[in-house]
Amino acid sequence: MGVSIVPTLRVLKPAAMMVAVGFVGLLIGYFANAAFFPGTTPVQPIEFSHAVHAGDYEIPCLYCHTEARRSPSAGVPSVNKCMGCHAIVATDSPLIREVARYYENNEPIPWVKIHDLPDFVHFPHKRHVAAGLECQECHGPVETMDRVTRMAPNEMGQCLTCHRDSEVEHGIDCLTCHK
Amino acid sequence: MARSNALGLFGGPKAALAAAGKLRGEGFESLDLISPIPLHGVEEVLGKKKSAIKRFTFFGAILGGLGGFTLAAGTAVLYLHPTGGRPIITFPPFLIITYEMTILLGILATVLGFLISARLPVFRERIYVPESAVDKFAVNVACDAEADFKRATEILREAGAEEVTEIAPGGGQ
Amino acid sequence: MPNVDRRHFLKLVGAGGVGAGAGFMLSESRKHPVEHLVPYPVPPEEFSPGIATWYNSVCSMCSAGCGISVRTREGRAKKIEGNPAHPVSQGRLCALGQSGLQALYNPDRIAGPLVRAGRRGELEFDPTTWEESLAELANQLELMRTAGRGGGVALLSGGVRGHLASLLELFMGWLGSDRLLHYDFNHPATLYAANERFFGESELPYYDIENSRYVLSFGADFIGHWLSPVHHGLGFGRSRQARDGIRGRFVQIEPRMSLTGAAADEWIAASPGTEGILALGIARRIVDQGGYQGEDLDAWQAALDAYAPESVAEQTGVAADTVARLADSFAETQPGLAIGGGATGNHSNGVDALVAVNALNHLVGNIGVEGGVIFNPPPAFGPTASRQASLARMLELAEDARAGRIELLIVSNANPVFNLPEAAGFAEALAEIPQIVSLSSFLDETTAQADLILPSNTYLESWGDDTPAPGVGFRVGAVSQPVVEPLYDTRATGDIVLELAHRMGLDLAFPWPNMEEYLKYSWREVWSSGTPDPAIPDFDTFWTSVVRAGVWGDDTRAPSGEFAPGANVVEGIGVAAPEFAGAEGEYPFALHPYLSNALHDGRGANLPWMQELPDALTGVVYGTWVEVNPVTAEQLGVQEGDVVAIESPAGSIEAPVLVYPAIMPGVVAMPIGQGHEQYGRYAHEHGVNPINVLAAQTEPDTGALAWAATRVRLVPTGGREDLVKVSGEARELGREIVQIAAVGAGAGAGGAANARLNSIPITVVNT
Amino acid sequence: MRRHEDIKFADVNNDIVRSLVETGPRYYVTLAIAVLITIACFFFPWFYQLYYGIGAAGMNHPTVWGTYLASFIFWIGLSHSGTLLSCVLHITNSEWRKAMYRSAEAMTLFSLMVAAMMVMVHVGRPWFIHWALPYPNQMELWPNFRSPLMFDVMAITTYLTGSSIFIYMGSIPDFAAVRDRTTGWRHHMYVLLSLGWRGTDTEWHRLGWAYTFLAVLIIPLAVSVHSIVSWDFAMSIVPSLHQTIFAPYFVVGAIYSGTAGIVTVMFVLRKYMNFEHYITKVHFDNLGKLLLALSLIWTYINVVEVFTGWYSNDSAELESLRYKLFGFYAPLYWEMILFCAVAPLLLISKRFRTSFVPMLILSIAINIGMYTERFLIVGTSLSRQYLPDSWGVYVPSLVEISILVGSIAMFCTLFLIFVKIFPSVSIYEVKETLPAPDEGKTQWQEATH
Amino acid sequence: MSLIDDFLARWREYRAPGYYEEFDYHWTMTVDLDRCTGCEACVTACQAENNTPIVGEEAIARGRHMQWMRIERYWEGEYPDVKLRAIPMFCQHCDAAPCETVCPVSATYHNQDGLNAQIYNRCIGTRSCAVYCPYEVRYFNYNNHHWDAPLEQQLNPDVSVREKGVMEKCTFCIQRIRQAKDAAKDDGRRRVQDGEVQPACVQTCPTEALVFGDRKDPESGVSQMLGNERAYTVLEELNTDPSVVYLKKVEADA
Repeated sequence: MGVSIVPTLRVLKPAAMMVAVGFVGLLIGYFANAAFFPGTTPVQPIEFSHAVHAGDYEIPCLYCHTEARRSPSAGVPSVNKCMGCHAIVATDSPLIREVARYYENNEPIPWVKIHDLPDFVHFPHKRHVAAGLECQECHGPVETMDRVTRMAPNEMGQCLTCHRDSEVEHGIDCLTCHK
Repeated sequence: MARSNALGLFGGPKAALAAAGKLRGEGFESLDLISPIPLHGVEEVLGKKKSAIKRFTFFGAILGGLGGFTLAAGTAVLYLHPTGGRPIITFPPFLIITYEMTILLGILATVLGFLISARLPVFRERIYVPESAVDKFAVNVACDAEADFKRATEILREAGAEEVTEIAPGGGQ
Repeated sequence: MPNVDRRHFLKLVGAGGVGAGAGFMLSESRKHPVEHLVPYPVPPEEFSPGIATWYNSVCSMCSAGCGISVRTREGRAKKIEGNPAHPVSQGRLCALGQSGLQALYNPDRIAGPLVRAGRRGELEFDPTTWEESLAELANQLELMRTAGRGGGVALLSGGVRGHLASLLELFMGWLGSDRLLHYDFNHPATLYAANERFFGESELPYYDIENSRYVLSFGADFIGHWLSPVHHGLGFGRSRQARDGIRGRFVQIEPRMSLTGAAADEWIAASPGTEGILALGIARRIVDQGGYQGEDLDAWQAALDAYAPESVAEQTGVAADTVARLADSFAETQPGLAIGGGATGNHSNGVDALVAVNALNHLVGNIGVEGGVIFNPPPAFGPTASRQASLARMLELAEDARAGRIELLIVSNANPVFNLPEAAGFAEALAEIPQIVSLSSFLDETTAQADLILPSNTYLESWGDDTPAPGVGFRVGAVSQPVVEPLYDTRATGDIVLELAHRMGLDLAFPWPNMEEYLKYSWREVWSSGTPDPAIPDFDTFWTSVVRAGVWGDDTRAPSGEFAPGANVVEGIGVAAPEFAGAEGEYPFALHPYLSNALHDGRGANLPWMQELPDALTGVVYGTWVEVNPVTAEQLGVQEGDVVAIESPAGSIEAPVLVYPAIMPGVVAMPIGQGHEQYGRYAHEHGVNPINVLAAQTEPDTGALAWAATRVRLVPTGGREDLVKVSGEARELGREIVQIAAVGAGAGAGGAANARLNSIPITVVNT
Repeated sequence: MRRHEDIKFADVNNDIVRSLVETGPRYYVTLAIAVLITIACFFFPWFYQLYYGIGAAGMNHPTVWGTYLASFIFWIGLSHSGTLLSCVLHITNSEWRKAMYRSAEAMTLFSLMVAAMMVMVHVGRPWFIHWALPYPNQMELWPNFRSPLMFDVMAITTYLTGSSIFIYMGSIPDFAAVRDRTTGWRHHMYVLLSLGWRGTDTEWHRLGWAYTFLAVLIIPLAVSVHSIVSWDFAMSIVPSLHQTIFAPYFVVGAIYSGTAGIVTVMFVLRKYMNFEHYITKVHFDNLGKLLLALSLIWTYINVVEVFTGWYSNDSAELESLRYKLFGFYAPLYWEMILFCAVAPLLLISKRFRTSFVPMLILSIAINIGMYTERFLIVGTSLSRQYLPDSWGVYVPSLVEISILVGSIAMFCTLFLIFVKIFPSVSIYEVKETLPAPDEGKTQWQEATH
Repeated sequence: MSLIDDFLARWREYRAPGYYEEFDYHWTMTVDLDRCTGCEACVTACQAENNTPIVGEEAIARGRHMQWMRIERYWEGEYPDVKLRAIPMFCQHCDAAPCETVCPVSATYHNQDGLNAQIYNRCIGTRSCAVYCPYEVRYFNYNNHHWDAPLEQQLNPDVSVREKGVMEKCTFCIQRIRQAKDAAKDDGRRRVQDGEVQPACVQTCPTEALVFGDRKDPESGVSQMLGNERAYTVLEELNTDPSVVYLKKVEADA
């Protein structure tokens, strides 16, 4: 009878292998989901292309998202605003006809939210626009996207890094962002 | 001849210690006593042993203390949260953290020191007699030559060993 | 790997697969749920998501008429604050006013027109449409009108002022009915009568507490709920600490310490109903001491002859030297102010007592002067004749109903079934009326009896206007505008009336399509009554500016100076001993009901904030209790939480005892407001309604309900009901939590700073 | 019954291996009951509380801490005697320790685990409890090391680590002994646990040193743990909690209740694991003496606590004291005095100390009294603070009581599992108390028989 | 190594107990007890502004009221010489707040405006801050609260709705302070002027008993109130150094 623990380790090897393989599988599954199904590129009710509007035609972000300049929330343009141009432009496109249908029925378009902060966060677009931040810094290169994707996690660390680096006054005080 | 071991099994600690003392007197340096209980007086027979454990404990504790204070003070400094009108680096509470971390790392280092100095865990088989975990006291002598082995066996027998076996080096029983 | 056989390999694949699946699900569970961004199809003007919009309006939670500013975000009302430009509230607002939001967003609001399906009072209603119900009702009204039976229509509304009152007046006039009544439990009818008698002016005067140095209040809980609590609060605060070196002194006389009594420098308990006698005792002392030197001194001496200190002391329970001290200090400290109201006015001798209080003001020369009683100009608009219904008038209406003289009753935000004593028999009388139409927003006890419910908007969804009463010493008119879109399928009261008139073919008499247009039309008159202002060239500019500001009027108070009462008034001064329903031997305690600070006369009971607002003096929430003096409690052998039956000649209710340190031993007090049987989830099944044990005792001059004139006895039932309280021990135990300073301390620069910071300049749109 | 001096070395191995390997139906039934009670009384109410919120418990506005925290202190306290006593006795070479220390240490370990569970039950959002640990995170935020609660986190982590290591180190030779006698999965388990221990003189020497170092480190640690727990209270400025005496008060109370706990556990082991000849009257006698001394110290500190409050003549202190002594919970206070100060005076009698059942009853009574003490510390002090308007009364809810019962069952479950894995009486140390095969009586036997 | 250099360079600062002296503002409220009537308009204002839940009768009976602002009432004397003394009690925003030190996760701390901050989403609910607070002004969410539809439409979007297991308390209406600072920045100003920001309770107080402002501005109304000889703080002996200063009630002799 021996004292070495090696024989026992041999006996345990298959089980340990299974645990190890299972754990690796867990990691793969987790990150595969995050990588392939990030849910950061939802399908919108109308296939609005930022690449066309903001990219090709170089319409400034704040032209449609007017409120970002003066309000905490950036706001989504109303159908009314869409029709401001599309009453004349590209009226026969099927997508625009869809928009026109919403307009005629006086219905809002149920856009799916992409950049969603928790309810306990106070993020005033106004201040960030006033500080001269480009929209792309948080939202990514939206002007190149046909369908908008959330590029950054929009988590606390991201805010802190920027607030630290750009020396925002009391930028890392909790009450600056948490309500 | 290759090195081999003589292993004598004794019924009691006195006899085993006596055998060990005699063997040592005869110049056998590589002696192991395997016993079910720690033996008193083994140091008088086999000479004082030194262990590095205390150094592990000491440096572990020091590391823990420094680490504890650094942890507390560093956390306080890296994200300033002034509380209760106290300074950012406050000694009384941080000393508690230091104290606890000192002990924690002291303990962990002691364990590490124990494992290293006692050469545990065992991966390669070593000489062992299961009876020595019950009520037998074994004296294991490493012998370089055949003559030594015989002499050792003799001494063990004389000292009252109930049984003496030869064990090939590195092998089990 | 050589030593991995096939079976083992499969096991490993299985483990990996399970792990991957678990990881996938874990990742999935950490994802945000899908949220939508829903913009307006066509955004309203001035709208910006994330930015608050403020609208000025008028509070309708009580009759004070405070101006309010309502904060809205994304089309929803979020907060009500006082309108800083409004001279009554000056940016401030009471608890009840602020909880108007919960009237708007009350989960128990009636969401659309309903028609009765079961028997009356069974609360079975079927939804109906406005079109159908209005057509039918208009048809019925038109038939009655053309048949000359228009007088059979009665309209009972809550306290209504301004052009809505005018509109109702006009409508009932066209119907040919004079049964237009406003019923408000808290309406100070006896105060109007006393002012009419003493001053010859039936308007409520302005009590200039702010500039007064001595306020002597007889039963008026003017900080709690009496007349215009917010404005009185402002005056109180400023009289206390806003003047350099001057701190107004304030004495409250009442049998049970009210919120106002608690704030007073001195609280004096006088037997219920004898406050007027005490006032005359003080008056006599002032006259005796030569404090009054008018020409009609002889007449006064004669009138006050019966009020010698000893006899006053005996009747009121206030020591003679206290009377003398009060009189001397009141006469000495100028300007001073005597105020009477509350239980003092609602007793069998109410009008006489209030006249006596007015007389005190006259004797020390406090009428028409700053810091005293200042007369108000007539309201800028609205009907002049009062339609306020006294108990006597309501009893008459009940009698008419029983006699079959009323065919149709329209109730609009009034709740007489709850607010009239059971002894008045109003609920039974309702049963005799063939058809009842309710325009109330909530299913209260009266609306529960209705055959047709045409729910009205709350005041935050309606157009209206108001002239505060009491005024502030100068003309003020305020416009209330809808701050949110109507939440449900409801309509404003004015719009309902106009629609009915149109459907009745009265288009010529009612040419306005809706209330807003009617207001605009009416306010042209207001505009032309003012002094022309080059900055406001036309009516539309005027109207826009008034709606924006929420208020219009003058901004100066003109003290009128000299005043002298008629000789016959002086002659008639005198206060009889109070008469109670119930003999003293049989019913040993005088019942002192009082309006709860939060629930008012019960209208606040459906507002959860008000239900959870701890009672200002006891800390109790959600319940009714009966307050007794500690000595009385000991005599009765009851402790807090022991249920007693409160029995009066008119009925009996049960409530737990609360031992209250500041009430006279012979008096028990109960808060009004709870005990609803209907009125939504927050109101019903909490407490009892003490109005139900009141005898239908009236004040003889006005016919007003003398609600302080009922005697009761307390019979312990042996039951227990722990009062729900937010507070623990009510004694300080020497811990100096509330610290006390001597008079004169700290009224220096700090006081002035406070005044500077807080007094918001009254910016009034001038015409 | 065999007498102590009749026991042979081999008997020890046999008896103890039998206690591990041979398991009767009575054990399984007991274990099943304990597990069921744990699930039904601990986990079920806890899950309900997770769903509903802490409102499932009876806490309210002034008294925001309740029985969960009282239980936490209780379990931490119970953990105190095991390892601490074992360490003290080890470095002072007390022979009588050797038969009982293993299970005493196990008691430490498991009551610490249950205490940690009580923390999870106590906090409002246990799903964020990891925020109290310093680990790298994207929020760039670490815990507040100024907080007495963080001291707790650190101290308990250290204590749990320390006492697990201590009990494990002491068991290595025994695992080796058991390893040689078992087969199957048990054998593999003991192979791993024993790390290949052989019992050479070098190994014994290293173990002896390491064990002593650990003992020296753990004694101050154990004292710090319960004084830190007391600081959760004493660092506040709540009247009657803000006291300098609190740290020794808690430490003494902890050792007191822990020692009583050992008596209970010893009784149970002796009775149901057939260790009559290992755990003897001597142990009960010695523990009884210790209990008596501790009870006197505890009583003294308790009285001193009343004195300081009374002499302060501070309204808040006095009221707090009055409420405790004569208020709503006065019966509990006097029950505590009866159980923890008066009843232990019986220990003066040697006959009492050496009677097993009376000792069991007393030890349970002491722990009931000690639980009451913790409950009163939490439940009454917070109800009577500075502002009288905020006074209130706290009454535990059914959920809280159920979780308390469940936590006891959880402790029992853990202990039941322990006795089947760890040799609950130390094989090699018991042998040390026996005469070696070629010796006469040991000193220990000379002294005690 | 710059981290260590930085650390050593700022050592003195890190060791300074008067760290607060360098704060931008020191928001302070004074309560004139001689003006306060106990009418509780402030209580409702606070409840409306800060989404404080409606807890229901049963919860209040169990001592779980949640109003951040409460009026404490103390009776003095016996009938007929009886007086009621009322005192509004809410978070005192102590400079030496006992609650701040005890939070294990820094969910409550002192910010640079002298506010005692409570970060709801960081709170793990140990409730120790409520134990340490001698003013009893911290309220715990014993369960999730519900607003019967459509009452939830009133909720203030600038303030979080707190979930179960979270401690909450008066914030001096941080959302209003934030808004005022925002407005000041829009105007190109660095500081908020006196009177630009008022918490809901101060705004509504009918007797103007409450004054709010920045203590650092010697001209502010609140600074002048602090100079009043009646000024005192509740439980001064505990050295919590509150930012809420009360002015003694004046009691005249009869």
